Amino acid sequence: MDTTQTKDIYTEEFLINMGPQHPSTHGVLCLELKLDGEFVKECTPHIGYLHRSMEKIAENRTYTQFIPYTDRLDYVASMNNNLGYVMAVEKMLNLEVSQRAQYIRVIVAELNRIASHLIAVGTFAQDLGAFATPLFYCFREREKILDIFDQICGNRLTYNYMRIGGVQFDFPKGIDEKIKDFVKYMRPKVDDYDQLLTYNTIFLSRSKHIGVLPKELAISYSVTGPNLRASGVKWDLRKDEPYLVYDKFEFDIPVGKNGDSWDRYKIRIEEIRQSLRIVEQAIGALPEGDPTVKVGRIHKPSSSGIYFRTENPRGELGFYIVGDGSVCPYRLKIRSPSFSNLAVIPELVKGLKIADLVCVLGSFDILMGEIDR
Amino acid sequence: MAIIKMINCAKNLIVGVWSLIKGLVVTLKYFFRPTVTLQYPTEKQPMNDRFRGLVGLHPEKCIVCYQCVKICPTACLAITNKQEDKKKTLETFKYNMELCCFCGFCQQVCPTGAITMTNIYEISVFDRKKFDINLLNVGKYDEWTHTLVK
Amino acid sequence: MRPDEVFAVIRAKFSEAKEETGTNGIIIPKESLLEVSRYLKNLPLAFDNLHCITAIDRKEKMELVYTLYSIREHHGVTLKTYLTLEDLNVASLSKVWKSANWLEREVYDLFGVVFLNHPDLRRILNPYDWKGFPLRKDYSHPELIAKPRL
Amino acid sequence: MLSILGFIWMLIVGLIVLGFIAGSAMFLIWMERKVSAHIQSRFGPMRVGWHGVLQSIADAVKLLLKEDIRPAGVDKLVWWLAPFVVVVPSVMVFVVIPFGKSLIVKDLNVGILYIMAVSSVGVIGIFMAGWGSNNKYSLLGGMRSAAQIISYEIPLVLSMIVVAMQASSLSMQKIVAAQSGHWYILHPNLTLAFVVYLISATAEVNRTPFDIPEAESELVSGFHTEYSGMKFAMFFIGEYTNVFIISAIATTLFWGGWNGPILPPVVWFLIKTYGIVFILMWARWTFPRVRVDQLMGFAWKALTPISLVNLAITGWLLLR
Repeated sequence: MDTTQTKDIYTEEFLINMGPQHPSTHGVLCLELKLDGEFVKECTPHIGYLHRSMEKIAENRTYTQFIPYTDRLDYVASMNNNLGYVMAVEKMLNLEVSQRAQYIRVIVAELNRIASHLIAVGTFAQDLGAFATPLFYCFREREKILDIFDQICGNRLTYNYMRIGGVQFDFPKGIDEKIKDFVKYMRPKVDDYDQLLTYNTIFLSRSKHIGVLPKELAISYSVTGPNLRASGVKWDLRKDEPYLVYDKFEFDIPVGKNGDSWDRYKIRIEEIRQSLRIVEQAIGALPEGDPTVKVGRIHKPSSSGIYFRTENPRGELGFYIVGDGSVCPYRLKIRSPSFSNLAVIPELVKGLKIADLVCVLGSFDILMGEIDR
Repeated sequence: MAIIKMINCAKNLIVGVWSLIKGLVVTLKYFFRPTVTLQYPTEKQPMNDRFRGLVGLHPEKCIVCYQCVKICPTACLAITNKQEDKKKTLETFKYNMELCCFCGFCQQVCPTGAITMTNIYEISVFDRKKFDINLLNVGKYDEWTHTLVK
Repeated sequence: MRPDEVFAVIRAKFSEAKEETGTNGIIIPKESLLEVSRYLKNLPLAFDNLHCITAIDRKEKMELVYTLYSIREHHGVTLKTYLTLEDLNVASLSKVWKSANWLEREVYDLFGVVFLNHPDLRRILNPYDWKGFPLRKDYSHPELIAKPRL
Repeated sequence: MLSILGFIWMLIVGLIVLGFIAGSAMFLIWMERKVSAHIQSRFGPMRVGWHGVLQSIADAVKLLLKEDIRPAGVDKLVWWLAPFVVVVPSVMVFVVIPFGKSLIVKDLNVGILYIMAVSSVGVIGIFMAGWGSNNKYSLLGGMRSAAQIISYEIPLVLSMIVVAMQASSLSMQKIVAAQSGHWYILHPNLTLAFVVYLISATAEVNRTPFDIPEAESELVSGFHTEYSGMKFAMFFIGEYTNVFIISAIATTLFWGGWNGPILPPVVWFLIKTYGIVFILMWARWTFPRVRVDQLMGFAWKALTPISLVNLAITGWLLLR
């Protein structure tokens, strides 16, 4: 420790534990900070407080039984987790999925992406001290999405909707009208966020040029999702390795310039707009058919290892599954996006102030549920 | 140079103040809009058909096929049966609600529709033992339903 | 580039690389892993993104799987290495790709594979004083609760 | 004889004001909760009394009955004294606030000077709380608060001096009387002074966007993290009394005080004050928080020069 000692008065760095109980660490993350006054000298994350040994659990569950567990990974984007998992298993089984099921999957995944980004935007504003108001606005809009999901699959947070080979339920009557109404309702709200936050001068001065993540560093740390795109890399699995029916829709990939906190925030706002576009197109082109499958089917895939990744709201969610021909996976590895995104933070926050640390952490939108698994 | 700097400074100031005013306008707009929340315990959201609350049972429909027990990811259901001249009948049906993750698999897999998901979701009690539920008991959910607002 | 073209390029440089039958995996002996990954990082293959590291306990040996992608060239490859259970040491790739740091820590934590020259090899998901490596097939813990009936 | 009567009158008004302080703090807490709730499309407190007006009383009773937790290792005297040091100065400022023509505890002839002197004692209480709590977050909060309040004192004082120059008096009643014709807010230079005053006063009472000593999302409520029960309530009362005071001073200095047609003076005074309180609350629930260095930079690089220039201009206008 660097101590300058003059007789008996001396200064020293100041060790502080930020978390596991802290309002802006987004869950049970512990950051061990070494501070010099307000400046962060060193930041060591300690994770694992929410470790539920998902990967070990998976080895003792059938392929179908593991679907509800994926809900609990990234619990604000359960649909996307379900989707990533069932698509990985389908890839192992070489299963064909009906067109209607694919469209339904796209619609619910994009709606959930909006819901997830709304939380990201709201909590980021909260971290910057815009106390509760943007958060409540975001939750108000998210509530509409949750209502839609509640009607579709019967739950508001842990949906358990996707099934291997399809989805559990077809859309109930009248839900497409409701989704169309939501798209109409949501567009002006995003403009409201722009007015309230995006170009607010205090917000700009707090988040511009804070925590700049250069392109090379982002790729080297395997940062994915909106955080990577904010650094100026045009990379989106929905475009670059299209799965489901994403290649049939028209949408743009928003790309940032500087890779600072503001860019990461702005990318999310833009992605909400793009997701609304996708939902609108998909609901218009929804084909007829039967998307449902029976839940009781036993799958016994065998593979020496298959890796499948999807574009989650927080980045690329990958499942590496090894099957030995029994009803349970032999090994299931979850590559969670937030895990890699968090790994870069200690490098970014060196020399910033505590307030900036909170800003950077908020802009990365990490979620402990999928980091600790 | 200094003049340009000053003009820029003033411009930034005006743009900044204008952006703050825009934010204030947004919040004032919602100040006069009607509220969107519910007064929870007295007002409640209507539940829809697919809602997954506590597990319910129609014992007369059960054919003791054990499918629900097999599919349950958390092993919260347990059945025992009686063998009476080649016909199985239900003896006990235990439901450990503490483990239940409300995934709805048991309802979806049931061939006769004996298992249902009820609308009960306010499920806090002071005693853990109350989470061990005998599904054959008729008054099993009185703990949670007697306070419900109809 | 297609996976077979990627393999051809690697094969031309490293004769010890073998293609795994049925998958796109490339098996590399653990001694040349660091060298191969340094080569892969740069042009012409430009695998700039180490996406995922995982281990699989094959009971008699440990399989390490590195999933690499190239954002620049839009292709991917899977590297595999086999370790014997007696000698669970392998060179760390954290100097090549920074993402390897935490991913290797995770593999160490759950499987006990020691990565040589790793800057900070501590447990990451389990508590720092945890005993044993939970994802190995022979791991057992007294507090593990009953599995569901399959 | 006359002086005894005057003293009794002062006592009565003082008691009224003291009752008013408690009432107004509670009302302000309720008002803040309602304003924030409606801005955020919620209801806010609805259960205790009509639209929850009695909610603050219920909360006060709850806080009174709560266990007073003292964390280990606190500096006992400093920790214990801090809430009182925060509350007492803000109560003392009420002495010179004119609610009506004769509804003032004591019209000191150095009114403004008295306000400036007394109100800045509060920062010592906040710093004591931060220091005494034996908590690193609280210490950071206390440090920030000391730096912030001392910096914002300067533009605050400079903008108040402008009013004193215009009215050529330091007495609050005389300032109000000087505005009986036209309120000072109508003068452009005093409008500028009002804006500077409002910004620095917001910083002075640690409200968003300048709430860095509390900084919920960074420092976990900063200096009052470790306080519970009635001590916490004291901080709360102190904070809301301060909010009322800065609005009341703004009303007195810039908006003509209790002057106004038809309605009685007290009503006019309260309407104006609560109007300014509403603006403060509105801003609080809209803006993000600024960072500590931006905050200091804003005080020294923007507000202080502006108020100095304003002071010079006012002097020139008066001597012209």
